[in-house]
Amino acid sequence: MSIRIITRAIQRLSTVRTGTRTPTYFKLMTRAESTTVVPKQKFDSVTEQYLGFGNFVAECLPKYIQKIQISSKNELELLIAPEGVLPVFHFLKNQTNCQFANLSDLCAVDVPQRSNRFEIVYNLLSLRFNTRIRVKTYTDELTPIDSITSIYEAANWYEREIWDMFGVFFTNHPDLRRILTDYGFEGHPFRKDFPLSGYVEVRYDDEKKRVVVEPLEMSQEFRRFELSTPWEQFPNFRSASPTTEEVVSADKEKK
Amino acid sequence: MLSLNKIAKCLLSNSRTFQTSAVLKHDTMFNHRDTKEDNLDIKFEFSDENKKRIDAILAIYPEGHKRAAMIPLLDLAQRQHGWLPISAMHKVADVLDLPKMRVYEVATFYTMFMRKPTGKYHLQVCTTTPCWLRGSDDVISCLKKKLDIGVGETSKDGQWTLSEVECLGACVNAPMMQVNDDYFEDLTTKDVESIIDDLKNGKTPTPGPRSSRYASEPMDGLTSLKEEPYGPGFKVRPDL
Amino acid sequence: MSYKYLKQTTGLTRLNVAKSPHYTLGVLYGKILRTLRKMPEDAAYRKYTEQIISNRAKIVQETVAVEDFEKKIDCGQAEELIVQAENELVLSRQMLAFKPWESLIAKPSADQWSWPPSK
Amino acid sequence: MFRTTLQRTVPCIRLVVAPGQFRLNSNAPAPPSKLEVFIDDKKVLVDPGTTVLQAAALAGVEIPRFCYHERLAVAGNCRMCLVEVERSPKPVAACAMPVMNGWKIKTNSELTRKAREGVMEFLLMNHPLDCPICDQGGECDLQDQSMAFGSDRSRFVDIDYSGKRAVEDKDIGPLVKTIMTRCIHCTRCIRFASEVAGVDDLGTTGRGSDMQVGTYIEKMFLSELSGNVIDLCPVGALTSKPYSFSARPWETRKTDSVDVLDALGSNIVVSTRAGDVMRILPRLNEDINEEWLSDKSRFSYDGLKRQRLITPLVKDNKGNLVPVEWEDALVATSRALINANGNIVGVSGGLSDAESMIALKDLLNRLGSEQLYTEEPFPMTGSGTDFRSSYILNSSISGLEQADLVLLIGTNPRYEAPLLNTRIRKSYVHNDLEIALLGPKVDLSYDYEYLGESPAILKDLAEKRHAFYAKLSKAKRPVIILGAQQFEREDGAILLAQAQQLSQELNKNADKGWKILNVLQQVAGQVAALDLGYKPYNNLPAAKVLYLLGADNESLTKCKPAGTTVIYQGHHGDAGAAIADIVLPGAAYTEKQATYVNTEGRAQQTLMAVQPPGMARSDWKIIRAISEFVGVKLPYDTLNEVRDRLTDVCPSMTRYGDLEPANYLVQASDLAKDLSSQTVSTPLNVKQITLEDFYMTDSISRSSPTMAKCIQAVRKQKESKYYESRA
Amino acid sequence: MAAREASKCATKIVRPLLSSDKSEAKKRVLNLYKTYYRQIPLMLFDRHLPVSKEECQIKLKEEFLKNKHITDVRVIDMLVIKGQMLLQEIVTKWAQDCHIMTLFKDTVEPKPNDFLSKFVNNNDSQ
Repeated sequence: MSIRIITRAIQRLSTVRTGTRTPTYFKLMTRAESTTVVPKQKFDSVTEQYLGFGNFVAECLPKYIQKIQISSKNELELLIAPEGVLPVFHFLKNQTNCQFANLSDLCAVDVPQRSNRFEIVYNLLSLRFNTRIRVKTYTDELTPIDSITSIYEAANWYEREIWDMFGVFFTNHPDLRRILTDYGFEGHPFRKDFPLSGYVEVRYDDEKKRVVVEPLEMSQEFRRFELSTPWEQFPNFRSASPTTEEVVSADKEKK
Repeated sequence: MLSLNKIAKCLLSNSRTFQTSAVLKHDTMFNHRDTKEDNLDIKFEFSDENKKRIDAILAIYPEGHKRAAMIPLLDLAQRQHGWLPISAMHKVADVLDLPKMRVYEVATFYTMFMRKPTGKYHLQVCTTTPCWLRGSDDVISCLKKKLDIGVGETSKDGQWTLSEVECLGACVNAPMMQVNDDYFEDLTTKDVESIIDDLKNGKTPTPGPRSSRYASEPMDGLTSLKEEPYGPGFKVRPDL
Repeated sequence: MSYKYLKQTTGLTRLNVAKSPHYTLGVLYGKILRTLRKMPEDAAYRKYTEQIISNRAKIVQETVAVEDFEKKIDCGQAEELIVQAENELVLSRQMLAFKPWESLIAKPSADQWSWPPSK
Repeated sequence: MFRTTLQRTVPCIRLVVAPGQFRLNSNAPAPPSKLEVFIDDKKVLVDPGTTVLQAAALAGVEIPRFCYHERLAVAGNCRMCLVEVERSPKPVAACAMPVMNGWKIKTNSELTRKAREGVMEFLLMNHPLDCPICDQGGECDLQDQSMAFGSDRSRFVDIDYSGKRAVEDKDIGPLVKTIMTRCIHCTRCIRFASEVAGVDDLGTTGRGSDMQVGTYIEKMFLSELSGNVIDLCPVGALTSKPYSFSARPWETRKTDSVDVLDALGSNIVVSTRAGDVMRILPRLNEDINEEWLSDKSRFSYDGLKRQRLITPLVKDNKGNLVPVEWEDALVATSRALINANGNIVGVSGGLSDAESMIALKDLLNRLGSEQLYTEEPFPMTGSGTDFRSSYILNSSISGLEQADLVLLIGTNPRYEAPLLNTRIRKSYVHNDLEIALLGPKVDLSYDYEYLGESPAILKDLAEKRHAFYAKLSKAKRPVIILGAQQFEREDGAILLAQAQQLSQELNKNADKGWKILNVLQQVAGQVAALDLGYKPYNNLPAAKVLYLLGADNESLTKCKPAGTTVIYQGHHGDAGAAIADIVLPGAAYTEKQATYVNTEGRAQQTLMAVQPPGMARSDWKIIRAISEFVGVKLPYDTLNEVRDRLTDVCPSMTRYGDLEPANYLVQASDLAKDLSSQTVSTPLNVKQITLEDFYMTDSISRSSPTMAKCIQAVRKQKESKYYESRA
Repeated sequence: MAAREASKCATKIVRPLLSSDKSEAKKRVLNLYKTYYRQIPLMLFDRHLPVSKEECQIKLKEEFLKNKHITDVRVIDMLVIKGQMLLQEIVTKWAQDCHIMTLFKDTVEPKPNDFLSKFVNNNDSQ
């Protein structure tokens, strides 16, 4: 989110809150806040509003939402169970207070250490409220995820891309097939266990008069970089891991 | 005006800034370059009497600590030669059986070791605040004019070297200059000229204050300690 | 009705001017509220949605001029409100099937949402 | 010399150098009870005299530093290691401050961080911002620590446009490039030069902001260890000249390996990029090279790219070597071997690895030949090579630190094994080691008692007639190091016998189990060859086929016997290849995984850092391939199988990193008794007397342009007025 | 409710991909095989492939038998999905001749196994 957009969002949110215009949305949020866990950390008002909204969604959909978190200071994330994909997106798109009508991005992350190695990340935009939200869920290599093409048309190619790159199957997708790789390509290149060089190489065979695919043979040494940062030698003086996200609110079981 | 602006700018900006790093400011180099006057072909040997002095100096320091004699020996060499050529440093290293680099380190550290040809008379004018306030600028400009050399330079006849130095500890008699080992204090332009003339004519000017003062007492005579100093036994119990 | 309809366009593609927004909204809000009533009393979704919808329904009912209730609701033009209401209606009906007020369907494994992932 | 200053003028120096850092005399007074200090509220018990920095290291906290180095004296001038100590008014320099009981040290407090930030700021103010063109970039302490501890913004505003402090660069030789403006005056290089290398050529001149590190006069820093200042320099002031602007550390692949250019087997890291060796760095091994590396081992890698044999060559009817395919070369080789009817002589060179030697031995044995030699001589009279203790460095390299007297016979360890010499010097500086030299007078970088160059002195010593014997016999842990090159003399056996006799005599008074006699080998392959049963080359019998496994020895290659087919297998087109009829391109030590046994009998392995160039192959594979063509297929196809065979022959050879001691000193001496009474008259001589002789000793360093430049630099230095000969 | 939770923990209930049990999966595989089999003559008719019908049939059988050890229903389903994808590519002629010929690997030379050929070709890590 660019700074401009954030500022605009802040402006909008603050005017709505303090102004005389219909405060329903934010009234609800404050109420939602009062009934949920009060976070220990102190946040600025925008972040607090995000958090309030997150709690509102979590209160409405306790069946599906596992966790709400704020990352990078002011990005709201809903972490949901994979069973809840359809209800949650129905809710986020159609609920009068949400109206996230725009699916701006849909992608996956491979974390092989986890039992459910794939994280599916949905980025939504509410044009009505000029607000963004990120929804994450998870799956493994074999568990299918419900396609949300019935809710967001935009998900069609994104889901194809995930299928192609990660091998995550989406049920009820109208046309789930490869989108980026070549016909006959085997494997899913964005999986962490897929080698950077791939398994096969392609060349034109003059004799056969066609392109042939052969097992990869590296004629030149693969250029490897050492990526451990040199200043790791002073780990004691590092206050926090830079990648830690700020997790502010626990799951909604407590209610 | 410009500098005032600069200062104002500094004062106005609320954070302290480093305007520049310390560029090399010294007038001598800290690397040796062979020159006509200073190279290894010009040999240096201590004179016989200095050799005796060396023995005396070395005798002060216990075995294993002879390297402590380095500064006295370098000084000796400088007094003998007028300044400190590279071959003299090597000689000192040989005498002390030290690596030559250790001698270079000491010789370059102390600014009073002159590593380039220096005149017979080394005029060192103090320009630190008290002397400066009392007119050291005049002393300098007078010397420059009189000797036709700039600061840090040696006259062509090899007689004079003019240096600006920091406080020599004679602030009460500012302005002052040092000629070789002698302090000349309470200087005026006229005094400077007469000192130089005396030296030129082979006379030895009297060191010390050029004013009417004996030492650093007030200009208009003593204001305290006028009475005779008390003798021994002052205020001692009579039974003692 | 003394209300004289002048609006020619919503300015939004494929969104036509509503002929009688009061009526349409009234019907839709009524349907939504009826659907919501089938949900458990303490369902947060029902609570919040009922509140918004009945609030809106009240405003629509009380206000004669379309522009006025648009301003009061402050969530777009009447036509957009209709779309929102239609969406809400579809949602609420689906919610009956989803039953989202039930307790959490699946707990994540311990390492699922930790970051950076355990080595 | 340095020793005086450290030992006698600063008696408390033993407190400053941490206990355990140097292996000090074991007769040092028993340590008093431990001190209790708290590092960031973590309790640590340390010995008295431990510095704050070392105590913190015990607690697992590494304190940033620039000037402090474990193996050098403490300087305490960079101030980067300032830490807060509770109830101390000022932050203290952790590297120089011994801890007191009950101190509470805060390594990450506000004060500490502020102090570090301030130090960093001052350092950076006088440091050029040329990281993008600096060779140290990516492995620069200043860069790393400014990332970790520096401020994130600059207050430096050059409103006068006067530029930053700048210092002129020094020319200190063909190996070390200086960019003195980058210098932060940590004085590590100076301390290294005077303490470890023993060459007091570097120092600081000037004072205050005029201070600079350099040589003052125009003089090169020529030392056999000069490359180590590159590693020591925390910034980019001293960088490697041959490596300059060629690679960045993060794009190179590092392979742990072992050096073979001298007999010590220093541990190295080979940095490669895209199949090229970019540079060689030392790898820590306390038992061999500590963290130093000699210049030859470090810089002669460019010799690996020149004069290489990259395709098999076979002599055609005109007598010219022509490139052929491997099949043809193998056919030609096998034809020659079969025709020889078992009349084959194999000679292994100094750089040969154990795998290829065992393969050659197996091959030749299968073809009916037992004539396997190493190109380095060793006396076969007396016990010969039967006892391992006769040809290895029995007291081990690190063991020299326990010695109290070293007698060097016919060797110049400074150039034959620079890092062995470093050990002796270390012991000389810290442990009051006494050294005596028998042989030509050379500069060893430390003082020694010169006994003369007549071998008769050795006999006198052995027969207790010499004046020095009194001192020798009093020593509790004496060490005799005999240079292996003396075995090239005809009377080498007598020298060995006399040395053996002398050490037996000394043994009577020495500590129990202390081994006195040591042989310092010259080449990396010799110990493994003798272990594997190769006979030392003294006289070469005539043969139909001469199989040279990397053997380039002059005496061997000078006169090629007529009617002999010479097969040369090796990596460089050197003397051996010149007389060969068939040339088989082998792999150099960076290109193969191979076993070497160093002069103290420690087996180590090199790893493959790059592929052999062109059609060159790993050496044992060539021999294995030949065996199949000859029809006596060797029973190993993989490296592991070769190593199994090695283990069968000599079990110690695959116990990598372990020292395999030998214990038959007495028996060897007894067998050589009748020899020791003979008299020898030719004065002892060594091959490497001055630095000039150090740089080119084998086929790799002979092809290295950098080494050639070094020799030129030494010659140029010798012409300079400022050159001092210290020998 | 609690009992259901407990049973959930005891046996992991997985969401089926396509088939609910093994027999269904088997049916799918057979169906796919048959469709492929029937597609072969059409494919050869449409394209100029340097392979005969028999070769294609052998290849088809080979490709299916390659996975005959797989018992996990979901893995079978996944393979079926991918098989269907390839079939679709063939039928719609998205996949060109060269893509189909990839399956035959007719240009791939087998790697040498004996020491000598490895030595001569230098394709051997230590």
